[in-house]
Amino acid sequence: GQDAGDSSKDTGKANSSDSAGDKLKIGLSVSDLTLERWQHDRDFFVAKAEEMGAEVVVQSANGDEAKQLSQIQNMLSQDLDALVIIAINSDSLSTVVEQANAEDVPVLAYDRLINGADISAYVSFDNVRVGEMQAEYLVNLKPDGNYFLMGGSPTDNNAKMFREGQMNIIQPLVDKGDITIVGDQWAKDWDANEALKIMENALTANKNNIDVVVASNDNTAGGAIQALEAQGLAGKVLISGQDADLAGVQRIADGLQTMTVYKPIKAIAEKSAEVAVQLAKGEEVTATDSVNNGQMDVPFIKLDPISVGKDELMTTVIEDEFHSYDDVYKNVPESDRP
Amino acid sequence: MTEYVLEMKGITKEFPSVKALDNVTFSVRKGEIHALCGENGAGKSTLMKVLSGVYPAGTYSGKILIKGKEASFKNIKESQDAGVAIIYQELALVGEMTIAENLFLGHDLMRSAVINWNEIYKKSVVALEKVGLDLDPQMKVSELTVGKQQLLEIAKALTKETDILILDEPTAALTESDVAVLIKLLNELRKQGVTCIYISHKLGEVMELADSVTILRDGQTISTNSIEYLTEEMIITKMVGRELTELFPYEVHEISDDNVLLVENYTSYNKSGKKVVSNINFNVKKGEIVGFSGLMGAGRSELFISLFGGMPGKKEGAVKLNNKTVTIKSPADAIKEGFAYVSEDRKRYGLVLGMDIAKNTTLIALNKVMKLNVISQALEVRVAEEITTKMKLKAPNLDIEVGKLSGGNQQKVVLSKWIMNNPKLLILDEPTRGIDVGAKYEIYKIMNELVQQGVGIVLISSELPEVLGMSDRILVMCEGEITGEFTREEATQEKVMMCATGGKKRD
Amino acid sequence: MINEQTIKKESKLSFKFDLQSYTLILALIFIAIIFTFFTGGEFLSSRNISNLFTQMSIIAVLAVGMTLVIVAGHIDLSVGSIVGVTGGIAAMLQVWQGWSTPVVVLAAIIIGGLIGLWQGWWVAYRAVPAFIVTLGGMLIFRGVLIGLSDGQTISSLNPSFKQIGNSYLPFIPGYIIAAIAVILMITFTVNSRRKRKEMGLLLLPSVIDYGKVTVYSVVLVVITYMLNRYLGIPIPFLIVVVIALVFMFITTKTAFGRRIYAIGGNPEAAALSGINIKRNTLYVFVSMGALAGVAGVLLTARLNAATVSAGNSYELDAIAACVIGGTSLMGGKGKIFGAIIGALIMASIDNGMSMMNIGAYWQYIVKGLILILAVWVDIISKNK
Amino acid sequence: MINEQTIKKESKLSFKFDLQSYTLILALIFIAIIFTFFTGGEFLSSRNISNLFTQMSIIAVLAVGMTLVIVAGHIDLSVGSIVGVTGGIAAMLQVWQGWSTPVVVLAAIIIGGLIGLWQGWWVAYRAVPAFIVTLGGMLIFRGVLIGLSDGQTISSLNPSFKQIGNSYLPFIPGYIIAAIAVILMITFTVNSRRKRKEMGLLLLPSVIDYGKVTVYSVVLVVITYMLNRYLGIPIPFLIVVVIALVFMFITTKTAFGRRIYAIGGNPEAAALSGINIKRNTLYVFVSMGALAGVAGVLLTARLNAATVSAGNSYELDAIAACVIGGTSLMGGKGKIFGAIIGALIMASIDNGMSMMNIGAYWQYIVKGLILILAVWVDIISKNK
Ligand SMILES: Nc1ncnc2c1ncn2[C@@H]1O[C@H](COP(=O)(O)OP(=O)(O)OP(=O)(O)O)[C@@H](O)[C@H]1O
Ligand SMILES: Nc1ncnc2c1ncn2[C@@H]1O[C@H](COP(=O)(O)OP(=O)(O)OP(=O)(O)O)[C@@H](O)[C@H]1O
Ligand SMILES: [Mg+2]
Ligand SMILES: [Mg+2]
Repeated sequence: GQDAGDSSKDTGKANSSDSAGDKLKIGLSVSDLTLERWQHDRDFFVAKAEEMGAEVVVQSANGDEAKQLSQIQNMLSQDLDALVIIAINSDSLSTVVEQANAEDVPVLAYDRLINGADISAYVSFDNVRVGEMQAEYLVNLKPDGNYFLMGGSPTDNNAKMFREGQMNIIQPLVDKGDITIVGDQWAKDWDANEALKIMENALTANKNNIDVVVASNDNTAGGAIQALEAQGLAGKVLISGQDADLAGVQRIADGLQTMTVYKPIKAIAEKSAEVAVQLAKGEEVTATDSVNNGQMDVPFIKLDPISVGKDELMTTVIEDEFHSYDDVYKNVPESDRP
Repeated sequence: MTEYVLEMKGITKEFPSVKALDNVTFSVRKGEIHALCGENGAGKSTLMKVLSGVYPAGTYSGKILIKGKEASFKNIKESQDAGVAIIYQELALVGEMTIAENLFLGHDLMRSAVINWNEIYKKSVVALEKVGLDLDPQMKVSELTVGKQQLLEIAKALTKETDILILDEPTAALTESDVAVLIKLLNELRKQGVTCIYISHKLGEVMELADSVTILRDGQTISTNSIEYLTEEMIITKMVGRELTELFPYEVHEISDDNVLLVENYTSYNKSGKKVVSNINFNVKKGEIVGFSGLMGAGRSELFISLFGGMPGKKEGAVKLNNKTVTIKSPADAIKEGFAYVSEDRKRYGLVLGMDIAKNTTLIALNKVMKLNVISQALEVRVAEEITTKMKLKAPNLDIEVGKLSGGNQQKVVLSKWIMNNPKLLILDEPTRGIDVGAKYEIYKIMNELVQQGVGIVLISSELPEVLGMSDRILVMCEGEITGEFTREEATQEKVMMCATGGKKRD
Repeated sequence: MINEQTIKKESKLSFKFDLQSYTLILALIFIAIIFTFFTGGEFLSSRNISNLFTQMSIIAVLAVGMTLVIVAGHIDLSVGSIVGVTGGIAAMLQVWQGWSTPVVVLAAIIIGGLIGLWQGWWVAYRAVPAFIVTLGGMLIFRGVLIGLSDGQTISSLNPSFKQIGNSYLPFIPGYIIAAIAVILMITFTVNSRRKRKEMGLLLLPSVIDYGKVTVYSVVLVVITYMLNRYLGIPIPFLIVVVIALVFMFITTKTAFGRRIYAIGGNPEAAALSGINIKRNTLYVFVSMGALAGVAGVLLTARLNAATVSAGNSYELDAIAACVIGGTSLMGGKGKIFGAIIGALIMASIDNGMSMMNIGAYWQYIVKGLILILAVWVDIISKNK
Repeated sequence: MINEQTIKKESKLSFKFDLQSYTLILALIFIAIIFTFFTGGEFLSSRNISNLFTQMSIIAVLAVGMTLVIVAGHIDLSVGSIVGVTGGIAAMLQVWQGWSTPVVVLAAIIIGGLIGLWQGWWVAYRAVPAFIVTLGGMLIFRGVLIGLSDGQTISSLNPSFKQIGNSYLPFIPGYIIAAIAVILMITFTVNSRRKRKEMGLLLLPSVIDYGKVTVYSVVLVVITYMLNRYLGIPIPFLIVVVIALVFMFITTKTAFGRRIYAIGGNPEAAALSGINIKRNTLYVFVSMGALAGVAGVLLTARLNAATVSAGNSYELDAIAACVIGGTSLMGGKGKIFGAIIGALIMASIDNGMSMMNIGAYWQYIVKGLILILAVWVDIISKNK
């Protein structure tokens, strides 16, 4: 059944009975498996889906949009019952999703919305919201002073969205005159060393007069913190992050980093797996919210990201077993641990 | 004295497409100068490369005995250590490095962990002196002329502990005076008991220097004789396998009164504004062969490259081609005017070595093999075959790379390329450099044929006999100026040398 | 005797020559067999072949231009950025300015050509090494793209634009084209044999000549059939075929093509042969730029969007395709056909591994190894 | 007469040579002035100079190795990945296995060397072009890093490890080293002049020789003073200086070094002179790998963490540094000192623009343009 001709309306089921046994086959296209964050997603997703009796095919595009498109094409030729996409770019996949639609493979947008095509559901944290949370956390602690913006990769669309969220919160305060933005730089490839150099230069240029660094993820925050540490400013300058990387969480435990945005990956991954299996079985998905992607109103299963500061470590990442207690407090003397 | 220092027995070496050596036997006595003669592609260089380990043991069959002991060199270093030093036909110098570094490249002094530069400089000065070069050892080799580089190669071989010195066409790029230096040097080495193997196409030198001569033809040993039993004619006959009655087939031919080229008050400068040639006046008539003689670096090549548009820099004076004043800014302009220039360095300036014969020959006259601006392969092959047959090119077929041809055949490809365009004026810059007598003869024949058709030819050559033997008129240059002009009848070696070294004579 | 020997040599030579392009095809077949085995036949399904040809198209277009650049003795590291910026500008012109598809496509190609002009000028007339000029260009044009697009993804192009990357030639025209191609091939061979005979040139045994034509025809028809079994011939692949044919013609049948080989083979000899090195080098870069423009259009059409990172590191894939296809980085040697096969091999590796659902890091490792091995095999087969 | 002419030529030569390295330094000064102006003097503050020297260190270490590779006529596109994988393994060994710092550092360098061995083997003994081998290596080693680290950032190394990238030489030893260097330079010059005179070799006018020493000494002392005004000489910079000196020595004073130049300058001539091209090429790649290991250690130490993307695209910066520093991509030409200055110029551009807080896209564009212009200026000055 590899040819285009066979488009019986009920492909979801038809396909599953075609393939060996009754196993449902779900394709998962991950934006970039070279990063720790997405590996967690994959592991939770696969575990849950398999528990629910589905087989999962996973592919990673390593951050290349055209590659993701090709890979999804390749997956579609493997008789899928449902397709889950963690898009690198919300806007660059409409063509292949249309292809999936044409073959009646339901598509679930995971973490990032896919614009301009029919998709069956969208499960996500909101990237703009992530940016807002970073800024909110910092602004609450320090509503005025010198802010330095450390963006992500200038060639990554998401970096742009985080910045948009951050500015939603910060801009009004800048307009009021409370906050001064003393610098705005982007770290190539989200590279920690780039962030380190940028931070060193920013500190030099501003004679260390920086109160807050709005960093978009933990990797760049880590680089920046090295620069702060060299000036004895680590822990004094507030700095945000995202992803709750082990390294980032450890820095929070050590008091070097102010906060990170933790996206309960287990929750989103398992929720997505559930929805994906539903879709694969041909069932309808219901959601309270919906979001328009330029083509249709997509059922939106919204999950909230969580701001994690020093005080929230125990109740979030550790409680969720996202990281172990011992790992997180590895560098903290026993006596100081909560 | 009579013992053999080197014996090569039954050497057979095959390349993918040719059997270069076929059961060659070659024996050299201690302390003699042993000349190795043969046409282009006879296998001389290959035999020497077998000896020096360029082709390691195992890639050929046969036995090599050095001082009676069997030797099987796995690489060049082993042969060096055994006392074999070789000066290759292709210059083996690194242009970007200094003279001293080149002299001691691969040498013991350079092998130690930390180089003793002082020692090297000291020895370099001595070695340079030996070959009559007065140069700073810290100069870059790329700034030297080919002739000086050749002398440097010889000096390089002399820095090593040597029992057997092989010289593969060392004089191809040398002028008479440098050849004299070399001959003196070799005579001295002979006295010191060094054995020399000497390869050259210049049979005069061979007769003067050698104690015995081995002749190769088509990869086979023809004979080995002591020099007493040989004459130049005999060597030639053995080399080519037939008799060659005359070396220079000059034919009296009709010279028209029309000038193909008229140069008046021509002065040219190089890129950095240095005067290269100054105040040049001469003409070339239709159907005339004009010889240009002079010492190395006299500026002959530069004059014609400049006229040909191949050199950037300011130019003054008038140039008339076919009675029409022309301004030539690039070789393309020159070619359009019917100007052809066969350069002295065919590998560097003449050929695209990785391209096949057919494509090389049609490179300039591509329009001849195009129909409606599209290259017709069939036409191309036919045209190329026509001209190469006329040139008596020896090649298995026309789609092999020219890089794989022997020197003489490469030169014929260059000639074919230019003649294909039906030039009105043909400049031949050292056209017979490194080419065997047979091929030389054929090139001279071609020259005759061309002048017969009314082409004007300029023959630049550092070999006086060639200039004297082939030219209707001879011009002599020295330090960028024309210092003498002779008719064929007037010219003698002595008169020309006088002018070439600066003693002016001009009517 | 000489003549006999000559003929013997000729046929030996031809066989050798063919052997070399055959190793490449053999390598491709070998890779195909392995992947077919590991994917339970899916790799060679009509549908996957269709995907494969679409997926190779962008790199193939770039590899064609890159072959010229490398043959001329240069390199172009900026093609990825040119793809990004031309594709981006195309999207901006259409989405923001509302220009029609043909105009936009033309604009992208012209802009690509202009970028090539700028780079070619530096290389040819200012003698700055192409490596540096295009390394600089890689940064500059990426910067321009980020600046122009403000980091945004520009999406939803007109359907007509989208179709450039996502539609198929219907069955009937597909078969017609294949038939015409087969007929042309046969006529051409018969003609050329006749002409060679007339001119008294060497002829290969008719078995070989006609055998070749038969094999090519069969391959052509099979591929057309396979593609038609799915949705037809993908338009991007058709574009590749057209571009490849045009550039094969240019490289083998025009003076410009011949000159590029001469320039790359020996620039000094080329200069003294009256070839205008600077101007021809400039043209090479212009054509590379224009082809990158085509690739940019294809990419934008395929994604139905232009992103700031589009085309990132495509230069390496394109260069790798050329080198796998037998182009020498020293200049002077290389074939368009080889580059296309090289691009196909690269795309097959990516495609096959993703069909096998191999882990991300294994994909890096395997691709790297295959790259080295493929070139190595090519080198051995040349030395044999 | 001849002798006089030679001397004239010689001194002209030296002047030309100096002019060329001076253009480079002039370019650096020019860049420094511009940035100083636009940053209100901050660019030349002690602190920023200290930052600058630290920031250049990783690329400088790579550029030293890359100079050898390019001089030998090759290229290494994998250095970024080697930096990533060696730095990553170092972090894993320390954080996961608890190995001590010296052992870990050694391990990283050895692994780098082994990687170099693998690549060098392919290039030297299997004759696969370095471009391909290292392009493959770039993928392979990145894949290995991702596989080993599982995509995680490995952080919090021992303080002793961290200090490699983040500490400073105290004031007193700094001045002592500077003083020793000045004394050595003077002794060396006096000695060499004496020896040359003894041997009757050409001598430059003493004004030039001693003038040079004076200028170098002053620069050295001023830099030491500036760095000491801040926190002292940064350890990464010290490492760069040591490595640069070692490799300057290797390239100019050892047989191995000179052979590399011969191999790159004219491989046939080198082979005919009995130089073992294969073995020396292998060594070149081993040293490049080991240096990339050093750079990996430096990067991990500076970040106090190892990430999967570490070292991404450093190869281009390293190559650019070499080429700006006058190394010819054709092989045979290049100086370690030039590469260091090249790395400093690259770092200055990045540093200055980020100090000026220029927008991301302008940074790409300006960096690209400066790259082209720098090399162009170098080319003009050589032709003069
Ligand atoms: N590397 C090679 N590969 C293939 N054929 C070769 C190679 N080297 C030499 N030959 C062939 O071997 C034969 C002998 O060549 P060789 O260079 O020894 O001739 P030679 O006597 O030195 O000629 P010349 O006088 O031109 O230097 C020629 O036919 C030549 O084409
Ligand atoms: N590569 C070079 N670098 C420096 N000077 C050169 C170079 N080539 C030639 N020259 C100089 O240019 C002048 C003219 O050389 P040219 O080659 O025209 O002489 P020629 O009469 O043709 O001698 P030859 O017999 O060597 O061909 C000489 O002074 C020579 O030293
Ligand atoms: Mg020879
Ligand atoms: Mg000359």
